[in-house]
Amino acid sequence: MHALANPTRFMRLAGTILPWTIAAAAVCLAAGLWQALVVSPPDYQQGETVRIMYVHVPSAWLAMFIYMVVAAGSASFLIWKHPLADVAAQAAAPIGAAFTAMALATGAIWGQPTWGTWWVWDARLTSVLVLLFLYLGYIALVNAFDDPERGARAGAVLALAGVINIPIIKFSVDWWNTLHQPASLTRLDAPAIHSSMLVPLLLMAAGLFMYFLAVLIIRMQSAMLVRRSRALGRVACGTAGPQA
Amino acid sequence: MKAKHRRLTFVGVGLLLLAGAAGLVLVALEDTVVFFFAPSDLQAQERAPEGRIRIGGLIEQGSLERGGTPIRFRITDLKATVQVSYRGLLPDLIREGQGVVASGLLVDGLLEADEVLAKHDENYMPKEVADALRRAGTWQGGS
Amino acid sequence: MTAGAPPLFSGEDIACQRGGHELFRGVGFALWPGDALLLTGPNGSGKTSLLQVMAGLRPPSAGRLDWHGRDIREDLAAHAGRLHHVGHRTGSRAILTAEEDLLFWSRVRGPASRQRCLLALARFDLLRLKDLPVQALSSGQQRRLALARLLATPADIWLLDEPAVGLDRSGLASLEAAVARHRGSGGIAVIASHTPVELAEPVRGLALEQSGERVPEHGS
Amino acid sequence: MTRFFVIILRELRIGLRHLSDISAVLAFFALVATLFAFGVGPLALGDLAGGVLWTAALLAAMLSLDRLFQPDHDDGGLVLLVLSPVPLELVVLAKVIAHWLTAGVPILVLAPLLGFALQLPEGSLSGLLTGMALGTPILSLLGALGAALVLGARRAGVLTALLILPLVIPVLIFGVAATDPANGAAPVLFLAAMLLGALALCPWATAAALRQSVL
Repeated sequence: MHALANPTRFMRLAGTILPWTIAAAAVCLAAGLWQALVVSPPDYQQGETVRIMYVHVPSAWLAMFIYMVVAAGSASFLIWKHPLADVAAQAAAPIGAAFTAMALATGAIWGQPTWGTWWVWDARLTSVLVLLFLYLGYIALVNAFDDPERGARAGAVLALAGVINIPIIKFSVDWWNTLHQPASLTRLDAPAIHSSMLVPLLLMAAGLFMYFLAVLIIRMQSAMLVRRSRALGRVACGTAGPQA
Repeated sequence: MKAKHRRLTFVGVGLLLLAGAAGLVLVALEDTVVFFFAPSDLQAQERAPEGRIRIGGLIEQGSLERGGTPIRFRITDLKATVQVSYRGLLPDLIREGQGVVASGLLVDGLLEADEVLAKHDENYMPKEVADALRRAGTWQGGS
Repeated sequence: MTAGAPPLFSGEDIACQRGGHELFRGVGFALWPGDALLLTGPNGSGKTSLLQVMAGLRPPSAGRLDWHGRDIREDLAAHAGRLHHVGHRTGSRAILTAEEDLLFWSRVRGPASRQRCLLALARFDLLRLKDLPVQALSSGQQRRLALARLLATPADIWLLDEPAVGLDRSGLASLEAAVARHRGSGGIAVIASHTPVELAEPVRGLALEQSGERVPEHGS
Repeated sequence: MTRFFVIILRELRIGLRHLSDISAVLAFFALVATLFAFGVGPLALGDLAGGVLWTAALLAAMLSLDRLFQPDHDDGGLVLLVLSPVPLELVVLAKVIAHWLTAGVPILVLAPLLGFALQLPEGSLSGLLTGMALGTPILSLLGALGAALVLGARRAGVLTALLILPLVIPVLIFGVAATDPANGAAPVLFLAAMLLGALALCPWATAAALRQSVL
């Protein structure tokens, strides 16, 4: 079985790297915010309002990345019965939902001064909103069953079915002439973003990613403890017969 | 083997359907620009679409009259232009040469816009760098 | 039962996990045409789960099951085609009449004919009730309708989970006769039943112990 | 293939015996549409009518989703369907077709009548019908996935709506766009593309959800 599959080994490993992720998150976020809000210059077109980008873009990236984590966890739980996979997926989903909400909120705040509107029904914004509903649907579905394993399986199928939405978000800006501008970083030619702005963006992305890792580990640890106490409860109430 | 045979047919049918779906999407994209029309699209269509429409393009240099109300400007895609009149306050990003999407009622060639949105391109750079590039003539982005 | 021939339906070292804890481990069986296997064990020992594993509904957490020496999970649909599974619930739809329900399930499963369905209903003394909607039948009569399905279309393996629940004397007799005829024609029957069901010898037994609850060991 | 039609026939036979289910869907559709008319005032509806009709049709279709798999789950028939020689994906497709015939088509028939009641602009009737002819099967397909996922869950009805309505937003957007002739053929093409996509993905995902619910 895969090394990480053994819950004990995972708990020990998680315990050791947790403090490092928390430290890395703190450092990156501090440096990132300092760069983003103070050091980096205003944009040639948008002036100061561009600073919202340093939160909006990383949270949008993470919103999509975390959904892939949930989908990957769901696939390995359904197909390979990996014991930790559903724990990881269920631990990651609420964090992903939070980042999606943040991406939508900062997007709207950024949109008002620059586009002239809080919200407009176009392909990119709609598909990100659908992503938020997918997260909320997943969380609701997983908790809607009395038997946690049953909920985990149902949620896993939903998460996999929802994966189709991720490419739609990614390419929505290219397929439709949407109001949302095309990708700045992943352009084929040189990235259209100046290094003085790229550095804070990447720092913020790293910081938020580390934050996600730290919170994910904490949530997984507590989920494992709950699962263990439930198992102990079963033993305590005498369902355990002679140890075969 | 029966099971493999059946699984292959399912995957095959699935892929066929998805290919059909992708094909339809591509055809639909050619047909009309879902979010907005470019000025040259309007010229191309025999009958000018009546009722609410959205037009997107750049604000033609020198066509922006910000003084009175309504604010008047022309949207161009360097091939054709549309005269727009707009009652309301423009977002602070709007300048000549700036990408914009205006939606409203098209009345014999004049767009009575009730909503003007700035279309921001994907370039981010400090002001000095933009000016330097423009002086070097390698790039004619918005002002 | 020819001792030399390989078993028709067999399983070794089968384990089953439900809700994170293990129900049973190391379970094995070997059955030849005409055999009957009686599953015994206290409530919660995993009899129903073992039957689901045998039907291919539930993947075992360890071990394998073979039909003619080939793993049943290679082609679950084909495996499902060669068995009948009668569970706790009857599977009949309340609004349909007994005949309509039986006809439906036999048409979905295999080569079916109205004649064979009527014969199956007669075997379980349901012929006079065939035009009654299922909701009008008593639970015992609905249980017989579910059992009638065994006769309506042919199958090599019968997996019966508490088939005798709610049956009266004559219902039990019809069930026992049906199982005897099925075994006589080379079929295999696996029965989990607390109420005693009279089976002609030889009868193989498989006892599942109290579900051994081993808490997955954790470092602190 | 006959087994495929045997399943559809059973579902239709059950559907016709529960006529009250179909009339409930239609009554709800008409009710929601007229509520909008009273709320917004019939004269002001004008080009809102397309949106109102589509939203009401969507909600009405949601109502009838629980009879797709819930009865089979309760009476144990689902296990027999999973164990039947008919591939589960085809069983799902058969049930979706039966649901579309007993819920989608009645909505399709009632929509133009309600359209007149809501003063739907003359030109948009054909767009409404083609849009709904493509949209209602998508609702049945996505609805089947939602219904299968919530089998055995608490508050299954609310949960199905929570899962499915977000996925149906694009159908609503293009469906309403199809009622406005100014948008040309693009919306109908998008709806057709979504139908093909749903046909490719939903039966597979629904079958996976059903297999999980039987364990």
